[in-house]
Amino acid sequence: MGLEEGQVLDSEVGLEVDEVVGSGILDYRSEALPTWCPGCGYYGITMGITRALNALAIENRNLVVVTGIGCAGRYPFFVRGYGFHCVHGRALPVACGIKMARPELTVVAIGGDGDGLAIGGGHLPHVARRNVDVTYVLFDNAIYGLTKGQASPTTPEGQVTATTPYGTPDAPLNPTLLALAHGASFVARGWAGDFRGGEDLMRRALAHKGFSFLHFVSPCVTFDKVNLTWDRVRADWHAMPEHHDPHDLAGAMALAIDPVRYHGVFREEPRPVWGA
Amino acid sequence: MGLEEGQVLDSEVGLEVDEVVGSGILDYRSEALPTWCPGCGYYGITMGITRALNALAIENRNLVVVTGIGCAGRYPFFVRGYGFHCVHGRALPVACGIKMARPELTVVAIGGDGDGLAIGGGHLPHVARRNVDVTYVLFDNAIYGLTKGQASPTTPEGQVTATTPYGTPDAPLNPTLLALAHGASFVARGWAGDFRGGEDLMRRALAHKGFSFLHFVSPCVTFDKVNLTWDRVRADWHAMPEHHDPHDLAGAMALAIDPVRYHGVFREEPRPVWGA
Amino acid sequence: MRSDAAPTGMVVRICGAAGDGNIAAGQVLNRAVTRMGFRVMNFDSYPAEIRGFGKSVAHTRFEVERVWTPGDGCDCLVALDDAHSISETARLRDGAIVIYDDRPPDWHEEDRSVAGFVVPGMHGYGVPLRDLSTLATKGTKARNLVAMGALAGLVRLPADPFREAIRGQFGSKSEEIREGNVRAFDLGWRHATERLKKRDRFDFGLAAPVVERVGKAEILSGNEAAARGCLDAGLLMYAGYPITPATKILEVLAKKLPKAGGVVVQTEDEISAIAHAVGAGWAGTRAATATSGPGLSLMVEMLNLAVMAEVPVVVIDSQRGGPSTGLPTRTEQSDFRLAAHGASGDSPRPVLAPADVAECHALTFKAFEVADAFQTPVLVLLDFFLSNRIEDVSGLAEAAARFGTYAEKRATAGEGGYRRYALTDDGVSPRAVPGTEGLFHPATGLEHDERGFPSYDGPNHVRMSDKRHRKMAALAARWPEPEAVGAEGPLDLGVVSWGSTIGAATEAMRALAARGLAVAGVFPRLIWPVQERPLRALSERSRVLAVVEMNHGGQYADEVERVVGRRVLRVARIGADPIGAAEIAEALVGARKEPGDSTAETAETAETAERNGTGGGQEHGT
Amino acid sequence: MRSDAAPTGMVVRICGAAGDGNIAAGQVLNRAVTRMGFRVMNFDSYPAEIRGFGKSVAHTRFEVERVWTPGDGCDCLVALDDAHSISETARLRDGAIVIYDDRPPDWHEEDRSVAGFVVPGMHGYGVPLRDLSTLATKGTKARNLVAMGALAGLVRLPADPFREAIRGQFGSKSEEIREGNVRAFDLGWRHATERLKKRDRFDFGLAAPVVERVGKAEILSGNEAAARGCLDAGLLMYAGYPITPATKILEVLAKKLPKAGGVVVQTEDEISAIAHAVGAGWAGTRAATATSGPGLSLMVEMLNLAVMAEVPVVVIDSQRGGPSTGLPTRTEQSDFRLAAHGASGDSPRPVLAPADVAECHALTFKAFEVADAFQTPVLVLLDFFLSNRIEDVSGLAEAAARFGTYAEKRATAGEGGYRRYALTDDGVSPRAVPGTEGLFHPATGLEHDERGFPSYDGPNHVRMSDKRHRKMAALAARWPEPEAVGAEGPLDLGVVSWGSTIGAATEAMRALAARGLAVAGVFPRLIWPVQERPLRALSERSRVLAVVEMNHGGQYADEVERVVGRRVLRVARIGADPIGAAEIAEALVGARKEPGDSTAETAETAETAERNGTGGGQEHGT
Ligand SMILES: Cc1ncc(C[n+]2csc(CCOP(=O)(O)OP(=O)(O)O)c2C)c(N)n1
Ligand SMILES: Cc1ncc(C[n+]2csc(CCOP(=O)(O)OP(=O)(O)O)c2C)c(N)n1
Ligand code: SF4
Ligand code: SF4
Ligand SMILES: [Mg+2]
Ligand SMILES: [Mg+2]
Repeated sequence: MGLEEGQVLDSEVGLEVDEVVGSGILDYRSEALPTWCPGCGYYGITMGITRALNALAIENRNLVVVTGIGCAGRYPFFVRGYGFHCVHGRALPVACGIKMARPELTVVAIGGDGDGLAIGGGHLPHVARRNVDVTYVLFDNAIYGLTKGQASPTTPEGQVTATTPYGTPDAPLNPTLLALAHGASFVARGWAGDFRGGEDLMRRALAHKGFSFLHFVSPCVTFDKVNLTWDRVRADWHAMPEHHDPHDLAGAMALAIDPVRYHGVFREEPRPVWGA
Repeated sequence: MGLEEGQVLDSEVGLEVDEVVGSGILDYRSEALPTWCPGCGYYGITMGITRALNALAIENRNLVVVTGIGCAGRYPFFVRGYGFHCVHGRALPVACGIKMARPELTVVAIGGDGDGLAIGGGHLPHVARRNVDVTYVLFDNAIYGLTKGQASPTTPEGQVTATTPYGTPDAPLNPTLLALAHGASFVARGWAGDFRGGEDLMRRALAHKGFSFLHFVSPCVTFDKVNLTWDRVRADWHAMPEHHDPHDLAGAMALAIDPVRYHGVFREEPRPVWGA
Repeated sequence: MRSDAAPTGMVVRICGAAGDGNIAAGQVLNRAVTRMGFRVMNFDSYPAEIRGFGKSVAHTRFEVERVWTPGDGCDCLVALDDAHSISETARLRDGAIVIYDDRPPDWHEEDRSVAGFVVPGMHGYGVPLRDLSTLATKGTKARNLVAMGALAGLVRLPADPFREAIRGQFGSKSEEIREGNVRAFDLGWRHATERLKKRDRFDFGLAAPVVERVGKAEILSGNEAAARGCLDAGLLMYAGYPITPATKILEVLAKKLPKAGGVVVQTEDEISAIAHAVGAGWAGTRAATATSGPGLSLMVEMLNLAVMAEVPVVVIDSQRGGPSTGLPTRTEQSDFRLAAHGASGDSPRPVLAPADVAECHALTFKAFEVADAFQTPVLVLLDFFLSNRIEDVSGLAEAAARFGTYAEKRATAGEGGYRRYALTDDGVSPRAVPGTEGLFHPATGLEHDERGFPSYDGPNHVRMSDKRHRKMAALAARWPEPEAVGAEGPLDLGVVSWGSTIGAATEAMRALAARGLAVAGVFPRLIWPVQERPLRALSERSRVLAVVEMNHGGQYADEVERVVGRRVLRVARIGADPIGAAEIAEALVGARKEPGDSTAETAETAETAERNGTGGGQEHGT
Repeated sequence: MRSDAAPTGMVVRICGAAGDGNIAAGQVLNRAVTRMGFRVMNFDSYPAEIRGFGKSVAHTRFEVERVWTPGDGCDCLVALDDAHSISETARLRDGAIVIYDDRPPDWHEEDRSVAGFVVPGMHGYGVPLRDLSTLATKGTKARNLVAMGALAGLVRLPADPFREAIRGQFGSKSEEIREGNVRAFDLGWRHATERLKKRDRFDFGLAAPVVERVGKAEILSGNEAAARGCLDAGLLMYAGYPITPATKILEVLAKKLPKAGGVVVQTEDEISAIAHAVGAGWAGTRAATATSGPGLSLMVEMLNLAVMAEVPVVVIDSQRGGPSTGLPTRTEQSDFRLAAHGASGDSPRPVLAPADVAECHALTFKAFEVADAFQTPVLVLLDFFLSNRIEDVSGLAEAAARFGTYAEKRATAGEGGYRRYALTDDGVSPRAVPGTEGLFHPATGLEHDERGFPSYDGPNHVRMSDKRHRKMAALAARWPEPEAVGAEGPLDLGVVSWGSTIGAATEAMRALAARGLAVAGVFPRLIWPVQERPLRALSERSRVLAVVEMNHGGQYADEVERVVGRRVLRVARIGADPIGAAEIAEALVGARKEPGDSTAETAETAETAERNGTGGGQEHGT
């Protein structure tokens, strides 16, 4: 199913000023302005996340955002709350340490596709199987943004990048499928253009007890002119089939490998939560 | 389907002496005797591997076995050929470096469940998606053997181990499913008791062009008295349903999460091989 | 040779193969002599392979006075397995005792019993170990306790503490087994007292020594003591990954920490372990991890983040033989450089090194204080020897109560403008943790301004780098300076050592002092940053300055040389066993007697030998 | 001030915001002056954030003689953006030129044009950059080339090399763009020669200098030169993970290595990168990886495996500001400790540090030779400054042809009994690689016997450890000792420096020599192990011995102090920009003039300042 008219928003700039100011979402903004490129999909994801925090009235003092390194990794500087900008790939284990030590905190970990799936890829399976109650948001732009346009684990085969002048030789990973295979108890997919949908997924992820994995697809307007362009991302995405049962793992995995890229909740399955 | 009479063999000691001496498999043995505990499942896996090497007449000078650390990691000392006993968790990337540099070599990487799925777990997805032409054999005894009995990524929830005196709190990973989700082009499961089956799987894995992943389940008789005992492992295992099509990824994943633990080839799919 | 002195203690080695029960027998001995009031040090050696073929030795030294080392040589060999015990006879001192089964196993090649190796000057006692065991328990398994009985009877140690020790040791077993073992002990005891003709000089007269102690005596390994230090310090989050010789710390805490309200997680690797600990430390709880060299190597990047983001966290490194996977079950002190210098950029962080089991407790505890007070990762260096050796310790609780002298600077409230990394005199800034209203801020591994936001400005980088170094200077100023022990005034020999080698160096110094040399030593426990004054002071009054440690060529000696501005004598050796007091004494006295008598020359010689790769120290090439 | 000498070169800074084309203009300038025969050094600064807001500066220095640094100060500021350029005027030297748009952008706050900051002693030239650009190309984008034309016309550099350079630079663009750009240059040139009234002293008289060169001159960055060094050395396998400032090496090799028959893999992280390289190196091909501090931290364990298993592999570390993520786009030399000492166990391995772009090529090449000859990992330390600065270099191919002096010990055949780790005089054992018949053996990170099988035996461990250290001693003996440059005989000042700072130290030394001081320097390229003799020799004839480097307090100075046995003057500072020659000269001369005139005291002062965290070096606190 296609997107409704008006549902698509490249960045929060598209919101009515009244809506922004009146909503309270500015309470989740730090004094620093985001340093992302104009047109970057991360603004849209941020809007969804921020609205969800606001909607759930998460107290700023109990909000912790943990990241690795990358454009996505800059997130902690833009949020009003506590932030930990760690080293490349280690957002998840640091976030888990925080949550284990201080269960009353709301811990959100954020990472790029390189940060989370390449250098940090070894942690995801274990956080998922432990079912630690943190929310992980993967900002997947299928490229290394901060280091200026090298291939990432989700760059499609054949794409020319700064490090793959003859085309990327490797098949891309499927982040949604990975999270399912690792046993994550909540797995969803969204995209940067739909901040209302993003808000909804983020609300459900935050409300979920245990590990939640959110895969957001997002254009890098600066270093990817061919793959995840706004037009292509918009055209590629489809709503989750109504009949999908989020307790059905095999079904979720089958949907995850479907060439049609669905968005919505793939899995939501109660499981014992670590430490609870 | 159960096992046939006489098909089960706890270790090579059970083979007729004539069969061993006459077969040529001793040509793949180094001067050092394996230092595994009597009754360890690794003897059975080794027999399968050795027979496959012999059957395919791999030249010793072109045989390279690469491991990380662990009881399984000791393998290079027992093989006649070139061996590299690396550091914990890094068998795969070292093996890939060797293969990329010297494509004419037959490169087999071996690791325990801790070595391959815990500390080394970050490498598997990328080797699989790159489809580097190495064979990886996971010796899965669901325990840390060499360090004397701590929980591993495949230890079942609730099992008491040296580091989990109140029962392992984490859900285990499913190695076969992981390899499938990572996109490995050959995925199979076997077990230590069936060295003829192991030989067959290993032959197919070695013959496969691209990355092959072999998951062997194996009792640790010294540090696991409750989970993967010989009796339980034998009882638990079933032959792959005849109708399974190894090109059907969704079907393979559904089989991999089936409570009935099948053994055989889950996936065998031609894909472009790295560097070829 | 100590033949003319009444015994004040002895070194006992119980040798066997896996399943012979020698390690259990050693534990019974430890418990029993501790109950009597002796001071104890026990350091067993296990076979290297999992399947436990090969020799293992339970080694216990007990003395009336505080024991610093497992002792050179051996006063009593208990042979539970003849084949393995034969090579052990080489260690026996003049006048030593050998206890062996009087019916050697008939499968013995060439019928070689250890009895054949009892040469004049030693005293061999054949005891029917198997027979008496069978009599007591209907099996041969209890021959280890028969042997303990024989030993106790022979050297006239009181039997009751042994009986209690056996009941304690086998407390979880059935009464039948427990009492069977006591019976085995008793049969051995009676055999020794009634049948053996005593020829040796070890007679403790059945009397227990009286020793002043603070608090209850306990038998602990270094790893257990370190774990206890964590618990006493209020650890709330421990993340670990198994690795020899540190695994035990994880195993002990996995059992005990949940009961104390904390959490333990076994992570997927060491990077994740320290990341969990850094997260928890940043969140305001006391957090730790422990590992060995290969694991510490993997932690380098995260440790560095903790330095930059100023996160308190404790990292215990139990060193083993290196480099790389090295010798996992052999001791060495070769991770100093990695601990002190293993970081990209200029990244100062403290390193502590305990000298004995009690200090494993105390310095681990102090590490948490230092981490919190200076907002820094703190490394604690144990080693295989320290982790695994067992000592009687007492007064741990009392010691713990005395700690807490370093105050934390916590920011408790505030309205905007909070500067998490405010520049202060000592470099320590008031710290707020998540959950605090109004003190929101980011932490980062990027260079940052006082508020925590990234800054690539040059002068800011200098100010922040200075701040981080100032914290270390403040620590070095506040940590008590190590006092020189030994002679006053001008010295023939100054000795510097650190960590588990301090014990052997101390005993060596005493031996040299007894031989008339003017010797003193400085033994820092804060090994990085270096407190320079005491080292310089020692150097100034020492004709020869020696640095004793267990690595190739002297890692700490490099620092000492730089600080004192002269060449030092490097008594540095690697190998399988901990360096012994006699070995050190010999190296030191050798240096002192060096012809030419010039400090510089002496040192140069040692130095050159080292550079040529003939092995550290002088006579320690092998 | 150099007002009375005819110009031999100049320092030009072209300042603008993203999109102003200043970096491209700088590249045209580099190419043009190189064609004329000048020696060139270019070091641009970019904005820190991806989205490229903020100032960027193209910095080019050209001189008739070899250029060692980007130069202190600035002779010509080309302002493409007034707002960003204003702060740049602070750098201008007496007599400098400022070229700016004579129609300041009307949106300017308070109408502040850079023209208002051209103070007496400087020469401002307003040029209608926008207008002439529009005339030439129908757009304002070519005003960067108008400015180049104005500059060339003004200082009378020949126009043809510029035109060629423009055509080369825009070779891939349409002819319309290319020729439009040439037109823009020409209009600028004509404006300067016909309309401007020349007041400054820079007049090159349209003549090109004649410089003797070996081979063809090329314009290369340090990273490009290092990549070329890899290719020339016969690299066959490169594994890398992107990280600033090393990414370019991966990007260049990704393009070029496949064409040379090798393979490049971008791995999932740095551990995997070095693991791939170690695998390939072990398999007998030349293999490498490159990274920066955070990545090198992750490589520590694998590097150590390569030491233990004796695997040749080359690791390039381009240092950046630290610790931790630090300052990714700022230069620093603070990974020395990690490179030399970052290993568990005793783990010696060589570290090389090139001084300039040509040496990035040469030493990377040599690193492969050393790795193969001594069967060891070899580290090559670049830094942000060296990686990104651009120099004209020539004779690379000729230089490469001269290498190959270290022979490999390959085992070529054998029947059983092959000892991969045979003990030899120089520690190097004949090596067999997979594929060789009959020389089967295991490699391992465990300590091992001569055949490669694990051994936990003490004496074997000593022998093998000695062997590994012996290899380093053999290397130190065979690597040419650095010769002292500068004055002979007794010195007022001895200078030691390494890596990218050697250039500035050299210029500083020359300046001091010109002022009558007796100065000489020793600049090792093999920085670990330390070749001690030349350092001692320099120290012995120096009243003050200084160590110059870019880190906090002196990492290499620690080693030098230990070796020479005295305190040294630490000229060590961190910050955003590379340390300059004038800054160094000032610090050195300050030290020399120190009252009291006692070496020890002088050094002590610097030392104490550093310890107190007031910043390394003397006047370099900020
Ligand atoms: C250990 C380490 N390796 C490499 C880097 C360099 N680095 C910084 S961000 C990054 C990748 C960024 O890509 P991604 O994670 O996809 O985030 P994005 O910028 O696209 O949001 C890399 C390789 C680093 N900082 N640390
Ligand atoms: C970096 C590092 N961390 C930890 C260890 C200790 N270690 C050795 S083997 C091992 C795990 C062994 O378990 P597994 O991989 O399942 O192999 P198994 O012994 O069961 O065959 C561990 C944790 C190590 N050698 N290196
Ligand atoms: S580089 Fe790409 S991902 Fe990074 S801020 Fe710019 S558009 Fe976004
Ligand atoms: S400990 Fe377990 S896995 Fe290791 S050799 Fe013994 S039985 Fe096998
Ligand atoms: Mg990305
Ligand atoms: Mg295992």
